[in-house]
This record gives sequence, structure tokens and C-alpha cells, in this order.
Amino acid sequence: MPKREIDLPYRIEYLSILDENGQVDIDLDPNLPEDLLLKLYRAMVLARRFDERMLILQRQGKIGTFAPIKGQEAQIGAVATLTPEDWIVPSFREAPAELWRGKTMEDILLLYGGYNEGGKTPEGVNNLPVSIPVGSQMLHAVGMAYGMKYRGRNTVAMTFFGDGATSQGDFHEAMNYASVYQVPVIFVCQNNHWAISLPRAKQTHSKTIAQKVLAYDMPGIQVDGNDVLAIYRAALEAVDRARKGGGPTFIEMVTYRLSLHTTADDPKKYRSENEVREWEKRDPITRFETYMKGKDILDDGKIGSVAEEVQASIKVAEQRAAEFSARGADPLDMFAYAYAEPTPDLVEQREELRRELEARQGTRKREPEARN
Amino acid sequence: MPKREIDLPYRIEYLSILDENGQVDIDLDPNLPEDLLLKLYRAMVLARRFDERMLILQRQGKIGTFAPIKGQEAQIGAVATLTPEDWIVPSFREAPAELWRGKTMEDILLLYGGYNEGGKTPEGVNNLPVSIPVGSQMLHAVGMAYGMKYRGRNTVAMTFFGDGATSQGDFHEAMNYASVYQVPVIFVCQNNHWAISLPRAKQTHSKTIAQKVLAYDMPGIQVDGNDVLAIYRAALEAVDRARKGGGPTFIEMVTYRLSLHTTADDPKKYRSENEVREWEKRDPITRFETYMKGKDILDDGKIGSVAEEVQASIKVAEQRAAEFSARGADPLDMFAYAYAEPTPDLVEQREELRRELEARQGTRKREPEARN
Amino acid sequence: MAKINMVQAINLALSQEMEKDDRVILLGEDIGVDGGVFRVTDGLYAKFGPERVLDTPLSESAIAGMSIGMAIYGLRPVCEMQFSGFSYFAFHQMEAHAARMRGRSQGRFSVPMVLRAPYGGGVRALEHHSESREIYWAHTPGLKMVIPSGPRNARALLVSAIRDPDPVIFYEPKAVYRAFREEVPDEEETLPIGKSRIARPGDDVTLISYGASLRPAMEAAEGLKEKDGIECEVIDLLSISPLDDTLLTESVRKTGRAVVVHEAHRSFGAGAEVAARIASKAFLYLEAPIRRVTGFDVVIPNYQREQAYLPDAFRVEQAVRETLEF
Amino acid sequence: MAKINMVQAINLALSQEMEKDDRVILLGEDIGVDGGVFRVTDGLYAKFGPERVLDTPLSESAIAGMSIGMAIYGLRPVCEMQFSGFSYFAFHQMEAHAARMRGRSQGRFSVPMVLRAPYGGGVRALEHHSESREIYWAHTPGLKMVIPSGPRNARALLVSAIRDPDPVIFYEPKAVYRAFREEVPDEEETLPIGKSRIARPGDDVTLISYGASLRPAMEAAEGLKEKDGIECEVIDLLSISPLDDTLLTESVRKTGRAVVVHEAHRSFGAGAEVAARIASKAFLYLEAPIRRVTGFDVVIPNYQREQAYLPDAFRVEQAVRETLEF
Ligand SMILES: Cc1ncc(C[n+]2csc(CCOP(=O)(O)OP(=O)(O)O)c2C)c(N)n1
Ligand SMILES: Cc1ncc(C[n+]2csc(CCOP(=O)(O)OP(=O)(O)O)c2C)c(N)n1
Ligand SMILES: [Mg+2]
Ligand SMILES: [Mg+2]
Repeated sequence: MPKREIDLPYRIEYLSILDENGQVDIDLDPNLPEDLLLKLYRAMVLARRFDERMLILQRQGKIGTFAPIKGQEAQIGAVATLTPEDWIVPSFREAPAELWRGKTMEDILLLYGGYNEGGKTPEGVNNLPVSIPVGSQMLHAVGMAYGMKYRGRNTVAMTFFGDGATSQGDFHEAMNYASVYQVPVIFVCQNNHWAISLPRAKQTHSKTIAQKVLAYDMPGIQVDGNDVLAIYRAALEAVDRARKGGGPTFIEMVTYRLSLHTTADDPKKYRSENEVREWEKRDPITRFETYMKGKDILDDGKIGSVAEEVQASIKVAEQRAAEFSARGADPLDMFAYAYAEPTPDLVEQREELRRELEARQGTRKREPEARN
Repeated sequence: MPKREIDLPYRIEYLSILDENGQVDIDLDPNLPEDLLLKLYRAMVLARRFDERMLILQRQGKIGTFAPIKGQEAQIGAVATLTPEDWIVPSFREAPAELWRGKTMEDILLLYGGYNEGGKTPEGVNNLPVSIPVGSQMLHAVGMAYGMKYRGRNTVAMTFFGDGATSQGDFHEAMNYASVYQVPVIFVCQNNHWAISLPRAKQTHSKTIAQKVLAYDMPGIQVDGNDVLAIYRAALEAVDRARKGGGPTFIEMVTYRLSLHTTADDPKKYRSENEVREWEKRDPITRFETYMKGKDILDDGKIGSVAEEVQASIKVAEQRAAEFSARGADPLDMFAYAYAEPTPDLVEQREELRRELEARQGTRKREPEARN
Repeated sequence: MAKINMVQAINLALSQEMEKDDRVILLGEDIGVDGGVFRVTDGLYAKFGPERVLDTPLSESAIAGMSIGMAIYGLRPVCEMQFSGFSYFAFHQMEAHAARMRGRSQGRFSVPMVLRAPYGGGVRALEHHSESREIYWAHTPGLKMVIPSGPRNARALLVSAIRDPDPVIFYEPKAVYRAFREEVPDEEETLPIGKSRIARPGDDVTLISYGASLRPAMEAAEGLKEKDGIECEVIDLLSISPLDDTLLTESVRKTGRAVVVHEAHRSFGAGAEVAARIASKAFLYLEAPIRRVTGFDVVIPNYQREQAYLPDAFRVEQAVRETLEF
Repeated sequence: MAKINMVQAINLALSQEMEKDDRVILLGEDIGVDGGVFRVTDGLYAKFGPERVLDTPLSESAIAGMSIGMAIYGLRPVCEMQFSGFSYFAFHQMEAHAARMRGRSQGRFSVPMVLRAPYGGGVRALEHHSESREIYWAHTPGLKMVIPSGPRNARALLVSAIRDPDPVIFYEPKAVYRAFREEVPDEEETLPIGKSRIARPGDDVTLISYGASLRPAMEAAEGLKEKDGIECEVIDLLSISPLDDTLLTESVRKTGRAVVVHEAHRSFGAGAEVAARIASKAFLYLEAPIRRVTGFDVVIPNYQREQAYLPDAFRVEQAVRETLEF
């Protein structure tokens, strides 16, 4: 057989459970318990409302540049399959997932408000901090997952990134290492169709992102990324396999960024309002609401009480953040976490700054730049 | 269809034309003209003999570390499909291809002999220099191919690299860019089963390297890399497609490094003699000889005359290189090609070294380190 | 002649060079349809089309590597790194290839490319958007490293960089992008790479700075004159590598004192090289230690503390007074 | 106590730390079955198995990135870059993450990893096998950067680096690997990171060096004593960052003169920072300009010209004499 087709071990599937009208595929419905469904619903609503509130705060100049998550709330389905002992390694558009796992809104407000303090994560919450350099953090998940395997834990590391991130070399290296070492890592690609102004079709030439697993003989799946049930189901399968020693899985969530890339962005420059309209019809929250109503878990009264409760909790977080800001940030703290022990140079430089700040007393205070 | 298989545009094929005994598949035989066959044969023999000679010179301390190519001579089949207007972007194990395209043996001897002068390529020979950082040069081929497309040329850029190189992020980025921009670049992976001590199976988890094209919807093929006819045929198809605007192709040549990784390497530490024995049976030159004999293009007399002629030309190159060495290298030339115009600092540093060399006259001469 | 800001001045340089020379090609993330996240390439995609203004997939190493190939092939790529903080993803390509191709090929091939990147503080974004690490490039032989300080010199330097036969790293002080306007002539203007300029003459002390830090240096010079009658000579480096030590040395031989001002971290920063050269070449003229007013040796903090990190006029004035009191 | 070379000394440090602490994991290209291309990890794969000595696929960025994840998770990865010339492929990972995780997470996470890499001249290979670019790391806040000069301090420094709570870049002078042997105690020994040492006391001039350059510096000191009766104080930096300027300053306050010796390019090299600090902190004591005996500002040439590039005792002696004649 001098010319023959090579047989490959995997095929790529597409999974969707709730359709655009919230109608469920009964065979695939994971039939989650009511309290989990309600928890998911509340988390998605909270994420949406918090995002809206951040946008207002940013426009008022109260926080700096941030990346809205509107339309991508169904990501919570992925982290809902994890235990607190598992880890997540996010990018910068996973506020919903981070909050689900225990990051506080207050800290998020502080972070985008220009305070390094917001970068902390409560002790016991196994979230790595936001990673800004696109496509570089997946390798950390691979390293952590290696640690889990080495220690004989049955935990997993779940890492998030966008469609744009898949063009980075580090993405490839992470996929390769994860499959070579067969470590328990779940790659979740939030394909939201845009990387700032670059549409998915120009980001890579392949028909799907999911098929990139074929380069690594790694299981992978493409799911409706606005369908929290589909994401949950795909993630659960991946997490189960990983816990059993079955190695990594790649999940492409096909979703859409309904809002701005960041608050510094103007999407009108590169995409049509129509496209956005089309995707608004597939809003993950609306679909899920219909499903929940159909299951009689949700009614207008419950929707209203969740809304109120969510608003109240956002308010509390805002107040806490405001109190922190009012106390102000000690500039000298910039030297605090450079190393476990400050070096002699840093001790000297801190002292230099301290003296300068003293000398400045009475002169005009230095305000952060207003430009964005 | 909420759960469905995604249809992918490509399948991966394996191609072999000459079997291990030199028996040809008549349907696939490209039936190359006699003079081309003879030229290929001579080039493969020259590459083998030159490689053997370099190893001797290295062991005698006359040149430094180099990477033997023994067993990988069939790579010449790939460049035999090119015109002088095309470009090659090699790694460091493509001396056979480089020589075919017009690089001189003398320059190769000088390069590995520690003279930067050996890095030059005759004017008109469109070979980029040897690239040492593994996996980084493919991007240059993509850039050159972009230039060809931009200028409306129907030329191609062919880039070479090893199995190890496919683990580098830059490899992925090059594949992605090439397919996104649909530029005329041919990726030739010499999968010689080893990256120093790492076997192919541990380099990446996929069954083949060729299937990595599925991540990019790029045509790709796996060929018997010790079969010069199969390589020629696969490359010709790729080159033709590229010239016609059909974009990039990936070719995995399955071959074997019969010799050392480099002269600093000891393969006994990591691989069995048996494996080498097995691959020696698939020697690309022997197989091609059998085929040529079968076609009555080659007989023992001709084999002998090629051998003699090749030895003579190696001798000439060696003599030239020896003459160059005898004249010696002016250390001041290290400043010559840093920039088009030397900067004031470099003018000053050159002068500093010149004075120092003068002052050194009479003191012990500085010899290059003997350690390897 | 029009009064324009630095964003417009850079856009002008790109546009005019592209009109004049079809070898000039732009590539980078979001530089086409979107016009760049700072709008530096606004309008160029419409004017020159997608073949000459490439919206690339998200890979800095590929942007640099592809540019290298283009440049070897005979084009004049000008690539953009969206923020200098992400340019390190391309560092190995620039170090291993752009900087070395001429030497490696013994003059047969060269890499006439420009790598543009906004650098420094001034935006209210998270990490990686505000760094100043010009030294990584300046310490790399085979590269040139320039940083303009205002619209006019940005335009002229960029034209020179594009025409330069060797790879040039072009850092753009984002805090200056829209900070002020200058008259920039319509007709062609270039500035030699490797030459600094006296931004303000003076006799008492030499202030050496570049890029975004030039403004606090100039402000300090004005303040010191007003308040203390001190005349600072301010040197705007423009070129970090090659470094114009002739101008530096001459100035310090005259003033006897020097203060270097930059945003980058102090240790192993540009100020070290400047100080080392002056201390050597103007040794007998130095009347006080050379002071370095710089960013601290920590990652530049988020925006609430950014101003405390960055050198400002107050800090520079203090250093100058201490230098004069020495 | 045995007389061993630097390769063996580093192997000893790795082996002993691995025995003592199961968090210590090695990863890199060819470090396992093959024992490393310089044989530094020889025997460790056999001793500790493939779970603790990982032969990685060929990707420096992944090696560093995976190490970062391991370190955050609580392991103590020691990764190897086969040559420092290839470590720039991992530069962005180290800069963006290893150096910043502690600050980013406000102390919640840290990256106690070591990145080992042979550096400098001494092998007859092509490009990228001989560079000396420690400044890229030293200028990066959040990293530490150390370079031993002999077997004993290599072993002790590496142990300290492995135990350090922060990321440490550990450059190994490959020219020293097998150049000489030293007594290295079997029992545990550490050296504080951030401290330099006086390798040879003297009063006339301070020679500052590190790594592979320490040998020509010491040789020059001997030669100068013999031929000219000059007593050099030789300082072995050991730590490039943090830099121990207290020791430097003290020495120069005593000698009044200084010469810095390193293989790295001169401009923006370690010598610049050393000179800047001395010129500032020992200003009133300096009797001559500080000289820098360094590699030139060109890519280190192939081996026929390598010796002309590298500082040797002759070049150092010359510089010292000129410094004393000033
Ligand atoms: C290495 C790197 N390059 C560039 C940027 C600037 N940048 C921030 S987000 C972004 C697009 C990311 O697209 P994608 O991965 O699809 O994520 P999304 O923003 O859509 O969530 C770019 C280019 C960055 N943060 N990091
Ligand atoms: C970026 C980089 N990392 C490491 C090395 C050291 N090195 C040289 S060749 C090699 C293995 C290359 O394997 P492969 O790509 O399969 O090519 P082959 O040597 O088999 O031809 C390694 C690790 C290098 N040259 N460049
Ligand atoms: Mg996206
Ligand atoms: Mg190989």
C-alpha cells in the first residue's frame, strides 16, 4: 500500500443541549439538581449585572480599563464541575468563573480601580490571578496539573483563554506538553468570535478551533458556548476523564462577545450591529431562563428576588471598595511583594521614596493620569 | 442534530514509491529524466562522502562541532523540484540540500571550522544561512513567501526543520500564518526519529507529525523520507500547488539519523544499536542505486566514476578551505558585518582591539580553545 | 505645516513612506480595520489595502519572524507590537535573527525592519501596559533602539528608521501620544539615528533624558530656573543605541554635573550606561556624583501608584539641587 | 570532601537537594536519559526516575511556563536551558509570570524555581552557543541572577537558589565546567544570594568580575603582582542581581581604582551598573576612570575569533596598568 490514508484516533463533535429558544434536548439534558440550577442562574445574573455596573463605574472614571464579559456568562458551566481543590488558570475574561470560585467583587473592583491589592485571592480559593499576556497562562495549568499527577491527587487544572490566544506559540506548547505528559488539565477556549478587531475567520484558517486537538491526539469537543448545560456536560466528561488519569481535554465554547473588547475599544470600527443583534438572540441567560421556567424552577417572582439580591451584593462590594479607596493606597507598598525579602536596593529605594513623599507634603498631590 | 460529528476537509496520506529493496511502484514512479536521476544520485553520494569526511576532520580537530546528515540524503528530492529563483530556509541538517542549491563545500568547511566567512552564500544562490535556534526559521520562510505573493512572483519558499522543531511555538505560529495568508511556502519536516536523545514518540503525542496540518486546514502528507522519488513527487505536488496560488503544504519525511546528533553527542547513551541496524537497511542511497540499476542508468563502472569524481571535488574544497585557514582570520573583521555602517562605538572598539593586537605582538598568540 | 500630535505624526511618517516606497508594509494586531488600539495607523488600511496593512493573528513572535523574512526578501516591514510589554514574546526572533542576519550571512542578507511599540506609563490598564524595558534591546548587538520625545522628532526618526538598512526598535512614549502638538512640516524630514540633541542649553548641570521622561526633565529645568536660577542643559537622547556619548561628554565637561532621568528601572537601566560613559569620558570634569532619577526596581504598579513610581519634575528638581549642593 | 569539577559540583547540589526534598524536580531537553549535553544531570534520571527528571519536548517557553505552574503548585522545579542562547525563547514567560506572580497575587502565590543555563564562550560550536546576556535577566525586577565562578561556590549557590522563595536565574560558565577541580565538602553548604566575595585581597586597584571571567581576572592579578608589583583586590560578584554594592564600594574606597571584567557586551552590560554605582558611592575616592574590559558590542564571533573577543589576562593587565598610570 504505497499510498494510503492514515487512520487517526479522534473525530471532532459538536454539542448543544438547549437550543436558541431554550428548548432542551431531552436525551442530553444532564438533569442537574434544582439547587445547582438555581445557583448557576444566580451566578450568571450576578456576572451580567456586575459587568454592567463596572461599565458604568468605568465611564464615571471610577475604575480603569477592563474587559466586559457580557454574553459569555455560560462559562460558569465549566467551573461548576470543579471542586474547591481543583484549580483554575484564567485569562482576563473570566470574571464570572472567578466569582463562582470565590474571588470577591470587591477585589475585582480594586484591581481595575488601579490598586494592586485587588490581585489577591482569598486563601483557599484556588484561582490563579488574571493573566494579561494573551495565550501564555495555559502552560501554568500544565505545570500545576503535573504537580497534581506527581502528588497523586485526583484534582484537575482548568485553564481559560480566547480564540485569539490559540495563535500564540505557547498555546501549542501547552497542548503538546499536556498530551505528552497526560496531565489532568482542561483547556477551555472561549471562542467569542473576535480578538479585539480580528474576526475568528482571520485568526486561524481551520474550520473549527476544536480540531486543533488532532495535532496532539487529544480528545476535544466544540460546544454551544451560550448553552450552560452543554458546557457543563462537556466539562464534566473532561473533568471525570482527567480525574481518572485520562489526561487532558480541549473544549471550544462557541460564544460571542456582546460588548466591547475593553472599555478602550470601539467595536463599531470593525463589526456590524447586525451581527451583534443576531447573537443577542442567543443570550445565554435568556435561554437558561426559558429552560428553568419550563422546569418550573423559576418564575417571575423568583427572577425578581434574584435580581434584587444580586444588586444588593454588588452594592456591598462597591461600598467596601469605596472604603478602601477612601483610605487610599500607600505608595510605599509597591515594594512589598517584589521578593519574599526586599533586597538592599529595594530597602534603599523605599526609603528614598519615603523621604520624597515627606518632602512633597504641602506640594500638589500626584493624581493618577486621567487618560485611558 | 445537537451532537454531531464535524466534517473536516482533509485526510492524511502516506506515500512511498521505492520500497526497502529498491523495488518501484510503477503507478507512482515519477519517471524522471535520466540526467536528473543521475544528478540526484551524484548529489546524494557527494553529501554522504562529504559528511564522512567532515566527521574525520572534526575528529582530527580541524573543524568544530557539526551535525552529520548520514541517512537523510533523500532530502535532495525536495529541493530538486525548485528553480534557482525559489528560496530555501534551512535548519542545520540540510547540507545536502544546500549543496544542491549552490552552497559550496568550502564555505561549509569554513563555517564549521570556526570562520564566520563560511556563513556567506554565493550571490544568486537563494539559500538562507543555517539557522541554529530550533524551530524559529520557518517564520522567515512565511515572510519571504508573503513577499513573493505580494510581488506576484510564482516562486516558493521551502523550509526545513526536524521533528523536535515541531514542539516549538514558532512552528505553530508559522503554520498558522502560512495558512491564514495562503502563501507559497512548503514546510518540510525531516522526522529523523530523534531530537538529540528524545525519541519521536516522546516529542509529541500524535501518531504522526503530518496530521498537525489538521489544525490549520492545510494539505499535508507523510512520505517515506528515505525514498528520494516519493519525496520528489510529494514536493512537486506541493510546489505546483503553491505556484498556482494554492498556498502552503506540509510534508513529513520519515527518515532516520544514522549518525550522531552532533560530533559532541554519544547516541549510545540513549538508543540501541539494533534500531540503527534496522534503519541502515533502508539506506536511501542503496535503495536508489538498486532502482537506477534496474533502470539501466547505473552500473558498477558508473558508480565507481561518480565516487572518484565526488572524492576529487571534496579534495578541492578541502584544499581551498585549508588555504583560507593558512592565511588566517583577521580578528578585526568581527566588526565588519554588525551593521551596514559601523557605529561610533564599534569604530572605537575596533581601534581598541587593533592597538591591543599590536601590543600583543611578541606575546603568546591566542589559540582557539580546544575543548568541545 | 500643521500642528499635530505624536499619533498623527507617526501616522504621517508611515503614510508618506508607504506612498513613496511600495516595499514598506505594515503588520500587527488590530492595525488595519481598527487603525491600531492607539489609532496610530488610522486610515492606512483604507488607503493602502490589506496587502500592505496586515491585520495579523495574535502572535508577536510570528509578527517579528514574518517581518524578518519580508525584510530579507527585500521589503521594508514596519511591525507593531500592541504594547511593548508584549514584545518579549518576539524577543528571541529579534535577538536570534533580526540582529544577526547580516553577520551570519557576511553581508549577503540584511533585515531592514522596524519594530514599533508604545511604551511607558500613562494608561489606566492592568499590568504589562506600562513598562519601559528599552535595555533588553539596547544591549543586543545588531539592533538599534530609538525613542522620540515629541511629534516632530517622532516623525523624522521613524522615517530614518524605515530607511535604515538595519533593524530598528522604535519605542513610542504613549504618555506623549496625545499630550501636545507641534508644527510638523509636510515635506520630508529625517533625523540621523545615533544622534542626540540639546533640548535646552544651560551651564549648571546636564539633565539627560528621553521619551516620556523628557517632559518632567524640561519642566524641572524651567522650575529650577524660576525658583533657584539654575540653568540646566537638557539632552534628549533620542537614540539609546547607538548612544551619542560625544554630546553627553561635551555637555558634562561644561557643566561638571549630570542627572539622568528615565522611567525604566534603575538597576542595569540606560542611566547606568550613560553614567558609566560620562564618569569615564568626563572623569576630570565631574564635580558631583551622577544621579539617576528613574523608575524603581519593581514592576511598575497599577495606576493608583503609577505616579509615585514615575519620575516627575519634583523628583528631578530635588535630584538636581542635591547634585548642585554636593 | 572530594576534588571535583563544576559539572560534578552542580550535579552534587541537585542530587542532594533532590534526596532531601521531594518537591525538587528537574526538567529540560536531554537532561534525563542522556544526562544533559554537558552531563550536568548525569545519573539523576537513573536515581530519581522519570517523574522527577523530565526529558521535555523541545520548547523553552514550555519548560519555563510549566516550571512556573509547578512552582506555584508547591514544587521546586529546576529547569535547564540547554544553552543560555536559547533561553530567550522562554524570556517572556520569565518576565511576564515568574518575575511577577508574587506581586500580582499580593503574596498569595510565588514562583520558587531555578532556571539553569550554561553561558559564555569555550565550545567550538556555531552561533548561539557562547553568549553572555545576563543583563536581560538582571534588569528584570522580580528575578534574581547569579553566576558562580568555581565548583565550590557553584554548588553552594545552587543549593541556595533552589531553596530561595523567588525565581533565580543560574548561569553556569561552561568554560569553567571542567576547567579545574576544587575541594567541595560532602556536607551541605550554602552561599547567600546577593553577596559577593573577595577572591583576592589587594590595595592598589579593585578588579571586579564574575563567572568565567574571574579566571583571567585572577590570572592578571597574579601577573601584575609578579611583573609590576601591583596588588589587585579581586571581587567575585557571584550575584549580579541583587548587586552587592557595599562590598564594591568598600573596596574602591580603599583602592581608588576599579576595572570591571566580563564577557558580555560592554554597552548596557553589568559593567555599566557596577561603574555607575561605584562612581556614585565612592565618588570622592576615585582616582581614575573605571575601565570596562568586556566583550565587544558585536555578536560573539565563531571560534577562530572567539579568543580575540573574550577578555583575557593580557587585556586585563593592560587596563589595570592604564588605570594606575592615570
Ligand atoms: C501577548 C499579548 N499580545 C497582545 C495583547 C493585547 N490584547 C489584549 S486582548 C487581545 C485579544 C484577545 O483575543 P482573544 O484571545 O480572542 O480573547 P478575547 O479578548 O476575545 O476574550 C489582545 C490582542 C495581550 N494582552 N497580550
Ligand atoms: C531553540 C533551541 N533549543 C535547543 C537547541 C539545542 N538543540 C540543537 S539540535 C536539538 C534537537 C533538534 O531536534 P530535531 O528538530 O528533531 O532536529 P535534528 O537534530 O533531529 O535534525 C537541540 C535540542 C537549539 N539549537 N535551539
Ligand atoms: Mg476572542
Ligand atoms: Mg530529529
